[in-house]
Amino acid sequence: MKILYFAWLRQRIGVGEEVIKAPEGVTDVRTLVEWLRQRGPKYTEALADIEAFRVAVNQEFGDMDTVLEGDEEIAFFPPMTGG
Amino acid sequence: MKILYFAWLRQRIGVGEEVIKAPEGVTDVRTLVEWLRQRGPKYTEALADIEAFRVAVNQEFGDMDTVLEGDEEIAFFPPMTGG
Amino acid sequence: MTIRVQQKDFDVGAELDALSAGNTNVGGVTSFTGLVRDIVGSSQSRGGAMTLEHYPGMTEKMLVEIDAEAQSRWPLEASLIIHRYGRLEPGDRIVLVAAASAHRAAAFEACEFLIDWLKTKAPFWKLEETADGEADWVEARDSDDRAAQRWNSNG
Amino acid sequence: MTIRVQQKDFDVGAELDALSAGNTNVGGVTSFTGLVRDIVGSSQSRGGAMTLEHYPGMTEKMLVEIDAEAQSRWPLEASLIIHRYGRLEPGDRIVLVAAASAHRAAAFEACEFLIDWLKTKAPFWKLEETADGEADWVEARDSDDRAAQRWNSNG
Repeated sequence: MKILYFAWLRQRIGVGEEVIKAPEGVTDVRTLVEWLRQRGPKYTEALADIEAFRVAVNQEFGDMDTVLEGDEEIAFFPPMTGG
Repeated sequence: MKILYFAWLRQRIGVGEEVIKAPEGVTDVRTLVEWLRQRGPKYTEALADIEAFRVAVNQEFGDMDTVLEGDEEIAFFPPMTGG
Repeated sequence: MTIRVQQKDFDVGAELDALSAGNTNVGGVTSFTGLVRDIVGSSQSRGGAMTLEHYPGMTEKMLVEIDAEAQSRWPLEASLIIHRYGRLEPGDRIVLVAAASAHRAAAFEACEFLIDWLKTKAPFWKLEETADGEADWVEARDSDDRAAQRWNSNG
Repeated sequence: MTIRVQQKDFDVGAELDALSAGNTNVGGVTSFTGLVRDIVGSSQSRGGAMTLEHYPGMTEKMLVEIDAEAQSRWPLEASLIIHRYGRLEPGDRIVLVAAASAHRAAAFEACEFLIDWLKTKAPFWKLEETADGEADWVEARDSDDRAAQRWNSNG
Protein backbone atom coordinates (compact mmCIF):
# COMPACT_ATOMS: atom_id res chain seq x y z
CA MET A 1 0.00 0.00 0.00
CA LYS A 2 1.47 3.27 -1.15
CA ILE A 3 0.50 6.39 0.78
CA LEU A 4 0.96 9.95 -0.45
CA TYR A 5 0.61 13.16 1.52
CA PHE A 6 0.25 16.61 -0.04
CA ALA A 7 0.44 20.24 1.09
CA TRP A 8 0.23 20.70 4.88
CA LEU A 9 -0.33 17.01 5.49
CA ARG A 10 3.01 16.31 3.84
CA GLN A 11 4.69 19.06 5.87
CA ARG A 12 3.25 17.96 9.22
CA ILE A 13 3.96 14.28 8.70
CA GLY A 14 7.38 15.08 7.25
CA VAL A 15 7.19 12.71 4.31
CA GLY A 16 5.46 12.90 0.92
CA GLU A 17 5.27 9.24 0.14
CA GLU A 18 5.67 5.96 1.96
CA VAL A 19 5.03 2.31 1.28
CA ILE A 20 3.48 0.47 4.18
CA LYS A 21 2.06 -2.92 4.91
CA ALA A 22 -1.09 -2.31 6.89
CA PRO A 23 -2.23 -4.89 9.46
CA GLU A 24 -5.23 -7.09 8.80
CA GLY A 25 -7.70 -4.83 10.58
CA VAL A 26 -7.26 -2.15 7.95
CA THR A 27 -10.14 -2.80 5.55
CA ASP A 28 -11.19 0.69 4.58
CA VAL A 29 -10.00 4.29 4.72
CA ARG A 30 -11.38 4.80 8.21
CA THR A 31 -9.42 1.92 9.72
CA LEU A 32 -6.34 3.00 7.77
CA VAL A 33 -6.56 6.51 9.24
CA GLU A 34 -7.00 5.07 12.74
CA TRP A 35 -3.95 2.86 12.27
CA LEU A 36 -1.84 5.72 10.83
CA ARG A 37 -2.70 7.96 13.81
CA GLN A 38 -1.07 5.42 16.14
CA ARG A 39 2.24 5.67 14.30
CA GLY A 40 3.29 8.85 16.10
CA PRO A 41 2.33 12.36 17.16
CA LYS A 42 2.89 13.85 13.70
CA TYR A 43 0.39 11.43 12.19
CA THR A 44 -2.01 11.94 15.07
CA GLU A 45 -1.93 15.67 14.58
CA ALA A 46 -2.05 15.72 10.78
CA LEU A 47 -4.92 13.24 10.59
CA ALA A 48 -6.80 14.42 13.70
CA ASP A 49 -9.77 16.02 11.95
CA ILE A 50 -11.33 13.99 9.16
CA GLU A 51 -13.23 17.11 8.06
CA ALA A 52 -9.91 18.87 7.33
CA PHE A 53 -8.58 16.55 4.66
CA ARG A 54 -9.66 14.65 1.57
CA VAL A 55 -8.68 11.17 0.42
CA ALA A 56 -8.13 9.62 -3.00
CA VAL A 57 -7.83 5.88 -3.62
CA ASN A 58 -6.06 4.96 -6.84
CA GLN A 59 -6.41 8.60 -7.93
CA GLU A 60 -10.18 8.69 -7.52
CA PHE A 61 -11.89 10.57 -4.69
CA GLY A 62 -12.89 8.33 -1.83
CA ASP A 63 -14.24 8.72 1.69
CA MET A 64 -13.89 7.06 5.07
CA ASP A 65 -15.94 4.08 3.88
CA THR A 66 -13.94 3.35 0.74
CA VAL A 67 -12.88 -0.31 0.92
CA LEU A 68 -9.18 -1.15 0.69
CA GLU A 69 -7.68 -4.41 -0.59
CA GLY A 70 -4.12 -3.61 0.39
CA ASP A 71 -2.40 -2.77 -2.91
CA GLU A 72 -3.88 0.68 -3.47
CA GLU A 73 -2.29 4.08 -3.89
CA ILE A 74 -3.90 6.23 -1.22
CA ALA A 75 -3.45 9.99 -1.01
CA PHE A 76 -4.34 12.40 1.79
CA PHE A 77 -4.56 16.12 1.07
CA PRO A 78 -6.40 19.32 2.01
CA PRO A 79 -9.28 20.75 -0.06
CA MET A 80 -7.91 21.85 -3.41
CA THR A 81 -6.93 25.43 -4.16
CA GLY A 82 -5.85 25.39 -7.79
CA GLY A 83 -7.02 27.51 -10.67
CA MET B 1 -30.89 67.76 -41.71
CA LYS B 2 -28.49 64.94 -42.57
CA ILE B 3 -29.98 61.53 -43.20
CA LEU B 4 -28.01 58.28 -43.24
CA TYR B 5 -29.17 54.86 -44.43
CA PHE B 6 -27.40 51.60 -43.62
CA ALA B 7 -27.47 47.98 -44.81
CA TRP B 8 -30.58 47.09 -46.86
CA LEU B 9 -32.12 50.52 -46.36
CA ARG B 10 -29.10 52.04 -48.06
CA GLN B 11 -29.30 49.49 -50.88
CA ARG B 12 -33.03 49.93 -51.51
CA ILE B 13 -32.96 53.72 -51.40
CA GLY B 14 -29.75 53.75 -53.43
CA VAL B 15 -27.94 56.33 -51.37
CA GLY B 16 -26.09 56.15 -48.03
CA GLU B 17 -26.27 59.79 -47.05
CA GLU B 18 -28.21 62.87 -48.07
CA VAL B 19 -28.71 66.36 -46.75
CA ILE B 20 -32.29 67.56 -46.95
CA LYS B 21 -34.33 70.51 -45.87
CA ALA B 22 -37.54 69.09 -44.51
CA PRO B 23 -40.77 71.09 -44.79
CA GLU B 24 -42.33 72.72 -41.74
CA GLY B 25 -44.67 69.85 -41.00
CA VAL B 26 -41.74 67.58 -40.11
CA THR B 27 -41.48 67.88 -36.34
CA ASP B 28 -40.57 64.35 -35.26
CA VAL B 29 -39.31 61.06 -36.71
CA ARG B 30 -42.82 59.93 -37.63
CA THR B 31 -43.56 62.98 -39.79
CA LEU B 32 -40.07 62.74 -41.30
CA VAL B 33 -40.69 59.12 -42.33
CA GLU B 34 -44.07 60.08 -43.81
CA TRP B 35 -42.47 62.89 -45.79
CA LEU B 36 -39.59 60.67 -47.00
CA ARG B 37 -42.04 58.01 -48.23
CA GLN B 38 -43.53 60.55 -50.61
CA ARG B 39 -40.20 61.18 -52.28
CA GLY B 40 -40.46 58.12 -54.50
CA PRO B 41 -41.15 54.37 -54.70
CA LYS B 42 -37.71 53.40 -53.36
CA TYR B 43 -38.34 55.40 -50.19
CA THR B 44 -41.90 54.13 -49.95
CA GLU B 45 -40.70 50.55 -50.12
CA ALA B 46 -37.64 50.89 -47.85
CA LEU B 47 -39.56 52.74 -45.15
CA ALA B 48 -42.89 50.90 -45.51
CA ASP B 49 -42.77 48.91 -42.27
CA ILE B 50 -41.74 50.88 -39.18
CA GLU B 51 -41.23 47.57 -37.34
CA ALA B 52 -38.50 46.60 -39.80
CA PHE B 53 -36.05 49.42 -39.13
CA ARG B 54 -34.48 51.37 -36.26
CA VAL B 55 -33.73 55.07 -36.04
CA ALA B 56 -30.95 57.03 -34.37
CA VAL B 57 -31.02 60.80 -33.87
CA ASN B 58 -27.62 62.41 -33.35
CA GLN B 59 -26.18 58.91 -32.84
CA GLU B 60 -28.58 58.01 -30.01
CA PHE B 61 -31.40 55.52 -30.43
CA GLY B 62 -34.73 57.22 -31.01
CA ASP B 63 -38.26 56.21 -31.98
CA MET B 64 -41.17 57.55 -34.03
CA ASP B 65 -41.91 60.18 -31.38
CA THR B 66 -38.41 61.63 -31.13
CA VAL B 67 -38.71 65.37 -31.73
CA LEU B 68 -36.67 66.97 -34.52
CA GLU B 69 -35.47 70.59 -34.66
CA GLY B 70 -34.15 70.40 -38.23
CA ASP B 71 -30.38 70.25 -37.80
CA GLU B 72 -30.03 66.66 -36.62
CA GLU B 73 -28.13 63.70 -38.03
CA ILE B 74 -30.77 61.01 -38.46
CA ALA B 75 -29.94 57.41 -39.34
CA PHE B 76 -32.24 54.58 -40.48
CA PHE B 77 -31.00 50.99 -40.28
CA PRO B 78 -32.12 47.41 -39.66
CA PRO B 79 -31.73 45.65 -36.29
CA MET B 80 -28.02 45.19 -35.60
CA THR B 81 -26.16 41.98 -36.36
CA GLY B 82 -22.60 42.62 -35.17
CA GLY B 83 -20.48 40.59 -32.79
CA MET C 1 -10.86 50.44 -21.06
CA THR C 2 -9.83 49.96 -24.67
CA ILE C 3 -12.32 50.43 -27.52
CA ARG C 4 -11.26 49.94 -31.12
CA VAL C 5 -13.17 49.65 -34.40
CA GLN C 6 -10.83 48.65 -37.18
CA GLN C 7 -10.52 46.88 -40.50
CA LYS C 8 -7.33 44.98 -39.69
CA ASP C 9 -6.95 41.85 -37.61
CA PHE C 10 -5.83 41.92 -33.97
CA ASP C 11 -3.44 39.85 -31.82
CA VAL C 12 -5.54 38.18 -29.09
CA GLY C 13 -2.54 37.23 -26.93
CA ALA C 14 -1.03 40.72 -27.00
CA GLU C 15 -4.40 42.36 -26.30
CA LEU C 16 -5.13 40.11 -23.31
CA ASP C 17 -1.60 40.54 -21.93
CA ALA C 18 -2.06 44.31 -22.06
CA LEU C 19 -5.18 44.06 -19.89
CA SER C 20 -3.25 42.84 -16.86
CA ALA C 21 0.22 44.21 -17.60
CA GLY C 22 1.65 45.84 -14.50
CA ASN C 23 -1.56 45.33 -12.52
CA THR C 24 -1.25 42.54 -9.95
CA ASN C 25 -4.78 43.23 -8.71
CA VAL C 26 -5.97 41.20 -11.69
CA GLY C 27 -6.78 37.64 -10.70
CA GLY C 28 -8.61 36.62 -13.85
CA VAL C 29 -9.18 37.67 -17.45
CA THR C 30 -12.18 36.36 -19.38
CA SER C 31 -12.28 36.83 -23.14
CA PHE C 32 -14.64 36.08 -26.00
CA THR C 33 -13.46 35.96 -29.60
CA GLY C 34 -16.10 35.85 -32.33
CA LEU C 35 -15.16 34.23 -35.64
CA VAL C 36 -16.73 33.98 -39.10
CA ARG C 37 -18.40 30.57 -39.33
CA ASP C 38 -18.94 28.53 -42.44
CA ILE C 39 -20.59 25.19 -42.16
CA VAL C 40 -18.90 23.69 -45.18
CA GLY C 41 -20.75 20.89 -46.86
CA SER C 42 -23.90 21.35 -44.83
CA SER C 43 -27.19 22.77 -46.00
CA GLN C 44 -26.29 25.92 -44.11
CA SER C 45 -23.10 26.42 -46.07
CA ARG C 46 -22.86 29.88 -47.54
CA GLY C 47 -19.56 29.22 -49.20
CA GLY C 48 -17.92 32.12 -47.79
CA ALA C 49 -17.18 35.54 -46.80
CA MET C 50 -19.17 38.37 -45.30
CA THR C 51 -18.86 42.12 -45.22
CA LEU C 52 -19.40 44.02 -42.00
CA GLU C 53 -20.84 47.51 -42.37
CA HIS C 54 -21.08 49.91 -39.45
CA TYR C 55 -22.07 53.47 -38.54
CA PRO C 56 -18.79 55.30 -37.91
CA GLY C 57 -19.11 57.63 -34.96
CA MET C 58 -22.18 56.02 -33.44
CA THR C 59 -20.39 52.67 -33.26
CA GLU C 60 -17.60 54.03 -31.08
CA LYS C 61 -20.10 56.00 -29.00
CA MET C 62 -22.22 52.89 -28.32
CA LEU C 63 -19.19 50.75 -27.49
CA VAL C 64 -18.02 53.37 -24.98
CA GLU C 65 -21.49 53.39 -23.42
CA ILE C 66 -21.62 49.59 -23.24
CA ASP C 67 -18.18 49.49 -21.66
CA ALA C 68 -19.12 52.21 -19.14
CA GLU C 69 -22.20 50.20 -18.18
CA ALA C 70 -20.05 47.11 -17.59
CA GLN C 71 -17.61 49.15 -15.49
CA SER C 72 -20.50 50.46 -13.39
CA ARG C 73 -21.94 46.99 -12.80
CA TRP C 74 -18.80 45.03 -11.99
CA PRO C 75 -15.51 45.83 -10.21
CA LEU C 76 -13.29 45.61 -13.28
CA GLU C 77 -9.57 46.32 -13.43
CA ALA C 78 -9.67 46.58 -17.22
CA SER C 79 -11.91 45.90 -20.21
CA LEU C 80 -11.55 45.63 -23.94
CA ILE C 81 -13.73 45.75 -27.04
CA ILE C 82 -12.25 45.40 -30.53
CA HIS C 83 -14.59 45.00 -33.49
CA ARG C 84 -13.60 44.69 -37.13
CA TYR C 85 -15.48 45.87 -40.22
CA GLY C 86 -15.04 45.24 -43.94
CA ARG C 87 -14.83 41.92 -45.78
CA LEU C 88 -13.99 38.85 -43.70
CA GLU C 89 -13.42 35.23 -44.68
CA PRO C 90 -14.54 32.09 -42.78
CA GLY C 91 -12.26 31.58 -39.78
CA ASP C 92 -11.42 35.29 -39.55
CA ARG C 93 -11.75 37.02 -36.19
CA ILE C 94 -14.66 39.51 -36.01
CA VAL C 95 -14.69 40.69 -32.44
CA LEU C 96 -12.78 40.41 -29.16
CA VAL C 97 -14.25 41.43 -25.82
CA ALA C 98 -12.51 40.86 -22.50
CA ALA C 99 -12.81 41.79 -18.83
CA ALA C 100 -10.16 41.65 -16.11
CA SER C 101 -11.07 41.58 -12.43
CA ALA C 102 -9.76 40.48 -9.07
CA HIS C 103 -12.24 37.60 -9.09
CA ARG C 104 -13.44 35.36 -11.85
CA ALA C 105 -17.22 35.70 -11.42
CA ALA C 106 -17.04 39.42 -12.25
CA ALA C 107 -14.73 38.77 -15.20
CA PHE C 108 -17.10 36.15 -16.65
CA GLU C 109 -20.28 38.15 -16.16
CA ALA C 110 -18.85 41.40 -17.50
CA CYS C 111 -17.38 39.67 -20.55
CA GLU C 112 -20.66 38.00 -21.44
CA PHE C 113 -22.52 41.26 -20.83
CA LEU C 114 -20.17 43.10 -23.21
CA ILE C 115 -20.79 40.73 -26.10
CA ASP C 116 -24.54 40.39 -25.41
CA TRP C 117 -25.09 44.14 -25.40
CA LEU C 118 -22.74 44.71 -28.31
CA LYS C 119 -24.76 42.26 -30.43
CA THR C 120 -27.99 44.24 -30.05
CA LYS C 121 -26.79 47.82 -29.45
CA ALA C 122 -23.71 48.44 -31.58
CA PRO C 123 -24.58 49.49 -35.15
CA PHE C 124 -22.99 46.71 -37.21
CA TRP C 125 -24.64 44.78 -40.03
CA LYS C 126 -23.45 41.59 -41.72
CA LEU C 127 -23.83 41.01 -45.44
CA GLU C 128 -23.21 37.33 -46.20
CA GLU C 129 -22.08 36.09 -49.58
CA THR C 130 -24.18 33.14 -50.70
CA ALA C 131 -23.13 30.15 -52.77
CA ASP C 132 -24.93 31.51 -55.86
CA GLY C 133 -22.88 34.70 -55.93
CA GLU C 134 -25.57 36.81 -54.28
CA ALA C 135 -25.40 38.41 -50.87
CA ASP C 136 -27.95 38.49 -48.03
CA TRP C 137 -28.20 40.75 -45.02
CA VAL C 138 -28.08 38.61 -41.90
CA GLU C 139 -31.28 38.90 -39.87
CA ALA C 140 -31.19 39.80 -36.21
CA ARG C 141 -31.94 36.86 -33.94
CA ASP C 142 -34.49 36.72 -31.14
CA SER C 143 -31.97 34.72 -29.12
CA ASP C 144 -29.61 37.70 -29.17
CA ASP C 145 -32.40 39.99 -27.97
CA ARG C 146 -33.18 37.60 -25.13
CA ALA C 147 -29.49 37.32 -24.22
CA ALA C 148 -29.22 41.11 -24.03
CA GLN C 149 -32.45 41.51 -22.09
CA ARG C 150 -31.49 39.07 -19.38
CA TRP C 151 -29.06 41.74 -18.14
CA ASN C 152 -32.34 43.51 -17.24
CA SER C 153 -33.66 47.05 -17.40
CA ASN C 154 -31.92 49.40 -19.80
CA GLY C 155 -31.88 46.23 -21.95
CA MET D 1 -9.36 18.65 -26.21
CA THR D 2 -5.96 19.70 -24.95
CA ILE D 3 -4.90 19.06 -21.36
CA ARG D 4 -1.49 20.12 -20.10
CA VAL D 5 0.09 20.37 -16.65
CA GLN D 6 3.41 22.12 -16.86
CA GLN D 7 5.92 24.28 -15.03
CA LYS D 8 6.61 26.66 -17.90
CA ASP D 9 4.47 29.57 -19.06
CA PHE D 10 2.12 29.34 -22.05
CA ASP D 11 1.24 31.60 -24.99
CA VAL D 12 -2.45 32.51 -24.67
CA GLY D 13 -2.77 33.82 -28.23
CA ALA D 14 -1.20 30.74 -29.80
CA GLU D 15 -3.26 28.38 -27.62
CA LEU D 16 -6.54 30.09 -28.50
CA ASP D 17 -5.66 30.25 -32.19
CA ALA D 18 -5.05 26.50 -32.16
CA LEU D 19 -8.57 25.88 -30.83
CA SER D 20 -10.23 27.13 -34.00
CA ALA D 21 -7.46 26.58 -36.55
CA GLY D 22 -8.91 24.95 -39.65
CA ASN D 23 -12.35 24.59 -38.11
CA THR D 24 -14.84 27.07 -39.53
CA ASN D 25 -17.63 25.56 -37.44
CA VAL D 26 -16.25 27.61 -34.54
CA GLY D 27 -18.22 30.82 -34.07
CA GLY D 28 -16.85 31.76 -30.67
CA VAL D 29 -14.03 31.01 -28.27
CA THR D 30 -14.33 31.88 -24.59
CA SER D 31 -11.23 31.81 -22.40
CA PHE D 32 -10.33 32.37 -18.78
CA THR D 33 -6.78 33.12 -17.68
CA GLY D 34 -6.01 32.98 -13.95
CA LEU D 35 -3.13 35.11 -12.67
CA VAL D 36 -1.21 35.39 -9.40
CA ARG D 37 -2.64 38.40 -7.55
CA ASP D 38 -0.80 40.60 -5.10
CA ILE D 39 -2.64 43.48 -3.52
CA VAL D 40 0.43 45.63 -3.06
CA GLY D 41 0.19 48.17 -0.30
CA SER D 42 -3.07 46.83 1.03
CA SER D 43 -3.61 44.91 4.24
CA GLN D 44 -3.99 41.81 2.10
CA SER D 45 -0.56 42.19 0.55
CA ARG D 46 1.49 39.06 0.82
CA GLY D 47 4.48 40.57 -0.87
CA GLY D 48 4.86 37.90 -3.30
CA ALA D 49 5.15 34.63 -4.82
CA MET D 50 3.42 31.32 -4.37
CA THR D 51 4.28 27.71 -5.07
CA LEU D 52 1.73 25.42 -6.65
CA GLU D 53 1.96 21.78 -5.65
CA HIS D 54 -0.06 19.08 -7.37
CA TYR D 55 -0.61 15.31 -7.46
CA PRO D 56 1.03 14.12 -10.67
CA GLY D 57 -1.07 11.47 -12.32
CA MET D 58 -4.30 12.26 -10.53
CA THR D 59 -4.17 15.86 -11.74
CA GLU D 60 -4.13 14.88 -15.40
CA LYS D 61 -6.79 12.23 -14.75
CA MET D 62 -9.13 14.71 -13.10
CA LEU D 63 -8.60 17.33 -15.80
CA VAL D 64 -9.46 14.75 -18.46
CA GLU D 65 -12.62 13.86 -16.52
CA ILE D 66 -13.62 17.52 -16.12
CA ASP D 67 -13.05 18.14 -19.81
CA ALA D 68 -15.05 15.04 -20.78
CA GLU D 69 -17.93 16.25 -18.59
CA ALA D 70 -17.88 19.63 -20.35
CA GLN D 71 -17.84 17.91 -23.76
CA SER D 72 -20.85 15.83 -22.74
CA ARG D 73 -22.83 18.84 -21.54
CA TRP D 74 -22.17 21.32 -24.36
CA PRO D 75 -21.69 21.00 -28.13
CA LEU D 76 -18.02 22.01 -28.16
CA GLU D 77 -15.74 22.10 -31.18
CA ALA D 78 -12.64 22.23 -28.96
CA SER D 79 -11.57 22.75 -25.37
CA LEU D 80 -8.39 23.49 -23.50
CA ILE D 81 -7.02 23.26 -19.97
CA ILE D 82 -3.44 24.29 -19.16
CA HIS D 83 -2.37 24.52 -15.50
CA ARG D 84 1.05 25.42 -14.21
CA TYR D 85 2.80 24.21 -11.06
CA GLY D 86 5.94 25.32 -9.23
CA ARG D 87 6.88 28.79 -8.00
CA LEU D 88 5.02 31.72 -9.55
CA GLU D 89 5.38 35.48 -9.06
CA PRO D 90 2.58 38.07 -8.89
CA GLY D 91 1.25 38.72 -12.40
CA ASP D 92 2.29 35.27 -13.62
CA ARG D 93 -0.26 33.15 -15.44
CA ILE D 94 -1.49 30.11 -13.44
CA VAL D 95 -4.19 28.57 -15.58
CA LEU D 96 -5.87 28.87 -18.96
CA VAL D 97 -9.19 27.23 -19.78
CA ALA D 98 -11.06 27.78 -23.03
CA ALA D 99 -14.02 26.42 -24.97
CA ALA D 100 -14.83 26.81 -28.66
CA SER D 101 -18.34 26.29 -30.01
CA ALA D 102 -20.60 27.25 -32.88
CA HIS D 103 -22.52 29.56 -30.54
CA ARG D 104 -21.38 31.80 -27.75
CA ALA D 105 -23.69 30.65 -24.94
CA ALA D 106 -22.16 27.16 -25.01
CA ALA D 107 -18.64 28.58 -25.15
CA PHE D 108 -19.28 30.80 -22.11
CA GLU D 109 -21.00 28.16 -20.02
CA ALA D 110 -18.47 25.43 -20.77
CA CYS D 111 -15.53 27.74 -20.05
CA GLU D 112 -16.92 28.80 -16.67
CA PHE D 113 -17.77 25.17 -15.87
CA LEU D 114 -14.18 24.12 -16.63
CA ILE D 115 -12.65 26.62 -14.22
CA ASP D 116 -15.31 26.10 -11.52
CA TRP D 117 -14.85 22.35 -11.48
CA LEU D 118 -11.09 22.58 -11.80
CA LYS D 119 -10.96 24.77 -8.68
CA THR D 120 -12.61 22.17 -6.49
CA LYS D 121 -11.74 18.88 -8.19
CA ALA D 122 -8.19 19.12 -9.54
CA PRO D 123 -5.53 18.31 -6.92
CA PHE D 124 -3.57 21.55 -6.76
CA TRP D 125 -2.56 23.40 -3.59
CA LYS D 126 -1.17 26.92 -3.26
CA LEU D 127 1.53 27.82 -0.76
CA GLU D 128 1.75 31.61 -0.45
CA GLU D 129 4.87 33.38 0.69
CA THR D 130 4.04 35.96 3.34
CA ALA D 131 5.72 39.31 3.98
CA ASP D 132 7.52 37.93 7.05
CA GLY D 133 9.33 35.25 5.09
CA GLU D 134 6.95 32.48 6.11
CA ALA D 135 4.58 30.59 3.88
CA ASP D 136 0.90 29.71 4.33
CA TRP D 137 -1.23 27.16 2.57
CA VAL D 138 -4.16 28.92 0.92
CA GLU D 139 -7.48 27.77 2.35
CA ALA D 140 -10.23 26.51 0.10
CA ARG D 141 -13.10 28.97 -0.26
CA ASP D 142 -16.78 28.28 0.24
CA SER D 143 -17.48 30.52 -2.76
CA ASP D 144 -15.54 28.10 -4.96
CA ASP D 145 -17.57 25.18 -3.62
CA ARG D 146 -20.79 27.03 -4.35
CA ALA D 147 -19.59 27.94 -7.84
CA ALA D 148 -18.83 24.29 -8.57
CA GLN D 149 -22.08 23.04 -7.08
CA ARG D 150 -24.28 25.31 -9.16
CA TRP D 151 -23.40 23.05 -12.11
CA ASN D 152 -25.48 20.51 -10.14
CA SER D 153 -25.34 16.80 -9.45
CA ASN D 154 -21.94 15.13 -9.75
CA GLY D 155 -20.90 18.45 -8.19
